[in-house]
Amino acid sequence: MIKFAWIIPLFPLVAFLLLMIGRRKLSEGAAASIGVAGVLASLSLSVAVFLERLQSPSNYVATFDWLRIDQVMVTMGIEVDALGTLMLLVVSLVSFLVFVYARGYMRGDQRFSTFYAYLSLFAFAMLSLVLSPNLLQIYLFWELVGVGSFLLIGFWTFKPEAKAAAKKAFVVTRIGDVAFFVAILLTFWKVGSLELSQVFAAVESGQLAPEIVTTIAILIFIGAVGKSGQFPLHTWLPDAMEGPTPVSALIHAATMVAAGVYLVARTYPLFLASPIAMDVVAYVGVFTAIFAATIALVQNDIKRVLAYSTVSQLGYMMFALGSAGYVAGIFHLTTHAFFKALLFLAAGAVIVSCQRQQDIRQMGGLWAKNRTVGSLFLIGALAIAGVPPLSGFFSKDAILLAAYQDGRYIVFLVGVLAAFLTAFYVFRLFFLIFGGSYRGKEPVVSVPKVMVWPMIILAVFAVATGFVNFPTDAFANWLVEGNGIVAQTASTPWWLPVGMTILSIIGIAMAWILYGKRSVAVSSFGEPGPLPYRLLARKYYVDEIYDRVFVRSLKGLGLILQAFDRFIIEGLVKGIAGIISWLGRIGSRLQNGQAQSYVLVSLIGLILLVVSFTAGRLLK
Amino acid sequence: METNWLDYDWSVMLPEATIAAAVLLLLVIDMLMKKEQDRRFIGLLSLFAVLAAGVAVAFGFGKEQTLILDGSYLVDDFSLVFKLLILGGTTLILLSALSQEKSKEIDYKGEFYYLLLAATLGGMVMVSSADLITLFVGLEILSIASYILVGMRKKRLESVEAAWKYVVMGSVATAFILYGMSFLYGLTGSTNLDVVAERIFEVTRGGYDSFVYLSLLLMLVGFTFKAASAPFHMWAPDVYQGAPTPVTTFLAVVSKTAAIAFILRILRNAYLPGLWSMGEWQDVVSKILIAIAVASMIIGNVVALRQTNTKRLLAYSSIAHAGYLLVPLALFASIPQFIVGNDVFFGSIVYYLLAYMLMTTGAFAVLTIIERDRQDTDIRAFAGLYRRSPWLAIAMSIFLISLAGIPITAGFFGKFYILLNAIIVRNLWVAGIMMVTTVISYYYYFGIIRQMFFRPPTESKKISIPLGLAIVIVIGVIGTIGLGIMPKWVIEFVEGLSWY
Amino acid sequence: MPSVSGEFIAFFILAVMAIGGAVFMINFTRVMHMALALVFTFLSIAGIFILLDAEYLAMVQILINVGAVSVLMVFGIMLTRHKQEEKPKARPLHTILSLLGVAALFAVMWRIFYTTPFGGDPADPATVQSLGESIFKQHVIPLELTAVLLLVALVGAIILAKREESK
Amino acid sequence: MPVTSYLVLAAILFCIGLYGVLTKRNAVIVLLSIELMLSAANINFVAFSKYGLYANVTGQVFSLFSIAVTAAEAAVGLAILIALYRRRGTVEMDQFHSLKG
Repeated sequence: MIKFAWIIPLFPLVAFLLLMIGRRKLSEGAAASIGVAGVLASLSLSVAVFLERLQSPSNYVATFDWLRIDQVMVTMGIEVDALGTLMLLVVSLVSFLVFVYARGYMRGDQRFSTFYAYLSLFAFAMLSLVLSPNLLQIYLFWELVGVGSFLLIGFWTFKPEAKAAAKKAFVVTRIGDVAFFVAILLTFWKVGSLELSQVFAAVESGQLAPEIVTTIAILIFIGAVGKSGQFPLHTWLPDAMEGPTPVSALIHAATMVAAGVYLVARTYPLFLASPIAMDVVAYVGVFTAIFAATIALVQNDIKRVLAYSTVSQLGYMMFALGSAGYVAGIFHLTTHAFFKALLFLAAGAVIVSCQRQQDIRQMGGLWAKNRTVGSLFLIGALAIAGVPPLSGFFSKDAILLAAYQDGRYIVFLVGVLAAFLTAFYVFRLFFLIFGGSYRGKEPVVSVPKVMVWPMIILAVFAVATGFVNFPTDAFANWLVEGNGIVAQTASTPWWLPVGMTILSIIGIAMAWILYGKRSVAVSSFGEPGPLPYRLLARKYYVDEIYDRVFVRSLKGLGLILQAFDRFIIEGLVKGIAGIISWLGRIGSRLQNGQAQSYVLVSLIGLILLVVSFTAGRLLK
Repeated sequence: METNWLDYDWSVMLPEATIAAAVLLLLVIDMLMKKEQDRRFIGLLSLFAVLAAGVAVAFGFGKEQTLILDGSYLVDDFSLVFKLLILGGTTLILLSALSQEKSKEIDYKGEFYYLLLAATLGGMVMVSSADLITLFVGLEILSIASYILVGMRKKRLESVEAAWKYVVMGSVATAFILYGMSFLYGLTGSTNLDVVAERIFEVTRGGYDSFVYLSLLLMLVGFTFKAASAPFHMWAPDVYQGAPTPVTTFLAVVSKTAAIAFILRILRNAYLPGLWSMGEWQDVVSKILIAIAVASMIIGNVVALRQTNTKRLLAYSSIAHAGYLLVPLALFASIPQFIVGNDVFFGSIVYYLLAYMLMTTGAFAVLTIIERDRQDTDIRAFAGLYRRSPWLAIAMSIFLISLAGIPITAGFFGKFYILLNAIIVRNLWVAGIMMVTTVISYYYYFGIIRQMFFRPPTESKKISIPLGLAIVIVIGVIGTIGLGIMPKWVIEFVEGLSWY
Repeated sequence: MPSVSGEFIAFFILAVMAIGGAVFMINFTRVMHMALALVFTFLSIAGIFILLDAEYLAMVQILINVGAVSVLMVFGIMLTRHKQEEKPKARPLHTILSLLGVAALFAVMWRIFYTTPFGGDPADPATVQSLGESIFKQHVIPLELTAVLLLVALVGAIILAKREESK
Repeated sequence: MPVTSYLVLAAILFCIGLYGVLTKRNAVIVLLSIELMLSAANINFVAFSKYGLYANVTGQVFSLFSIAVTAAEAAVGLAILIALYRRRGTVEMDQFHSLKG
């Protein structure tokens, strides 16, 4: 079967073409069937490839010559290795479930078929990306994935925010893409090849100077930073939530944003060869993890909370990779894909049932009204909070362990703190949505069945995937077999899982005290209004301490960081754009319509050329 | 003993002879016809002539290099490739013009076709000559025919004004070229490029290098005018906007191709051999060309950000593309074994020109349809195109994506290839500027895409797409995507040719 | 070398006439006067050609540049509003930059001409016969092309300048 | 009689022509100034054909071609100017600025 792996991406491509051609004529059911059939075929084949790869741990490579550039042959083709197989499985599985879910979520949309067409295009690009054997091909599909994301974020063209978000996503990720492209060019220059295997061989043989390796690795990492929404290029990801929720679940939680992590993992030998690059990855990752987790505390839009959470979790994966935790990073990528997709789909169900309301201040009390969605959301929340024995617990543990064993104690401690915050903000979300009483104006409606069962499947995976690497290290061994990366299989110190579990529970408990029991401020965040110090204030003195000392300060930090995010980071981007547009204005002013001025500019240009380049020769 | 001029192999001039005969024939037919008669067949005849000339050119490949009359006419692989490009571009323009018969875009139908053919003839002569006099005459045929073409829609002020600006600045450029050529002649006593090259070597050693540079710089001013690159680029936006759209396409595609070939021919055949061996080329000429290229990239892309008229926007884009095209030209002699590396550099120029031709004619064809429909070339005219005609919007997006250099299109690969050139010669900062300006360009190309996809249409009437334009768009799309996926065919073909 | 020879005197007079015509062209205020001043310059250039043993070219110069082009331009002036005078210029920056640019260009050329003077003996005067042989043998292709070019220009000028009939 | 004198004369005429192109407001005079620039190039050709490093007749041939070609160019330029005058009603250079930006 592995020989036919190249067919996997083609199913969604065919679906895309069919959907584009029949866009106007297809009914919703037919369009959804075509889209779902495409990814289902990919999923089946991916499973088959995965099973075969489990038995025969050798990579399969098939390429054909594409182009010769100055004696160097550039090829195109596929390479099926352990990481690729895993990604194939994750991407096609989540895609399949989201495709099914979207049948219900997008019901009644005017451009229903187009939506499926874009989703299929994205699936094609993403599946092709994980099969690419060389940097150029990765780059090509990397861009195509970005195009898919762009189209889908801006899918609701009637929303000005969606249009702005699509544009922003495109521009911001482009910064990363350019860095990645420079890395490719640099690699080509220094190695003379774009094949990953040859690049790795060159690194291993010491053909590349250490600083070159570092430069290439960091440039690749900047590309990953753009795609994976790491600081400081994360700003597009929360805005991208303007897209339809299935898109957020598939692209901006499970697959595309993980492509950055995938890229770092795919080029891991480059990073291993450069301690500086590893440091950069680790510190950027852990900073993003804590930074985004803090901001998530003060968000009021259900999807934005999850978006910042995604940024934070991707930061986890990055710092795992930076701490030599190759397996831990990939492991978390896998588990996160499932539980975050679950959370997003559940959030989508909540949004549907609240009649497209996304503000959590307008929700509440939904547990009673829709227990199924509530329990599914709870599973996702428990998984991300790291409660055993759900999948998130194992993968997060593995990450923290990697940081600890790598001797990165600061990273480790910050990671622990971020884990605590994660438990806190996700349960804040949970309690505000499902606890208390309903605060919205619109009546709550029911959720279509077709949206529920994909969530159930995801919930099963969110619960169970942790056990692929526990109690044995089967997953780790399989993943690294034959690719020369050492998996850490040292035994876990007993205090780590225990401590983490306790910390998660404290976080959940605090969220319950503050938001579940409704004992403190019911008023919204970001508006520090007068608190209802009633009689209760005395009674819950402890809560007040918590609130004042701990939560307030964290919230304050969150607000400060949010402001930093909005004004400094975005301001920088705006400043550069301003300078460029100012230059454009000057150029435009010079173009005053007067032919004589144009000739004068040319004459001055000639004089400048003479003076700057030939003065020494002409006027000796 | 001197060869009698009848002894030369005149058959190699068949393509030019075909076009020239067509010009004369159509001119006579047009004059004899009555005013109200249908002139569509003139367009068909000219299309036929161009295709016949193209076939004749294609048969020329693989033969020995032929030289007539001391280089006043030269047929080698270089000229054949560029002639194919010129004829291909003309074919696409004729196809788009043919379907405009009924519109008022062109008031004088018969004249349009034979003037276009005459301009094409000028371009072909330019690329197929190794003699300054022939080069000059070819250049002037192209220029004068273009001046007239630009001004043909004389009922409209902007058309005539554009023609006026074009003729004034074009004549100044001609004066500079001619003045530069006079010094070149004075130094070498010959107009034959091979002789010139030999003697430049001698006179540069003999202490006349300042005259060599003077001639080069004066000519460069003229060259940059023809190629619409800095510092003599400022005519382009005004003229592109004012000219009838098929003529704009001609200026952007065919005229630029001929100009690039012209620059290549003179620099490489006349100056390079003399200056290279003394290191002067790398020290001076290469740097001047890089400065021109960099300035064009920056000016074109930055000022384009402010444009709201699609034709002006594409004009600035074409200035930027001229900059990209000059990069391999500037760098190709910078490596020690430049003769070996040459084919890579020529490959990238020819590939880029081909990609540029396909995507630009395609984009202008879509623009023509929009212009017919809305009587407007502002980018607002594209609003909601996706709703009204999705395929047209998708085709336009492909062209724009390719112009912006995003994969998987010919434009991306062309830029990638040029970047590799820059990297092969270790010129990283040129590569850097190229990348940065490319990123800036995304913004304005996406401005049009945003209009098409994200803005509501102002009217819901279906857009009719005439057959000729549809063919051009389909060719453009297939070419842009096909070359992006399979650049190998073109590149291997081009690199397989003998460039000396 | 610069002993006062006949050629030098003739050159000096012609050069002064040519430059003088050109300078007057710049300084006159009436358009028609400018055109006539330039005709004077073209005539002097024809004289320079004679001095350079290019009698045939001198004749061509008189026939075409003086006889045809200048007359054409005079017609052009008559057809448009010819009584116009140059108004005082309202673009000081443009004028100053133009002057500076042109002066810089001239300075560069001046410098080059005098630092590396051309040596060599004068060639034998070219006869009309050798001119004809060169044109009709070696440069027959550009000659034919020039015919096409003139035709194109002729037709183009007619198309552009003819009055469109009112509908 | 060195060639330098001729070159300087040509350079002066070229520069005056260029200055005329840059500053004269009447469009016909601009065309004439361009003719002056082209004539300066012709002086160069003819001077080099007598006094150049490799003097020969080709310079005269080139200048013959250039005279013919530039005359045609001037005719077309004037035709365009007449057409423009019909539209715009003036021949002042700085009035032709409807295309800009």
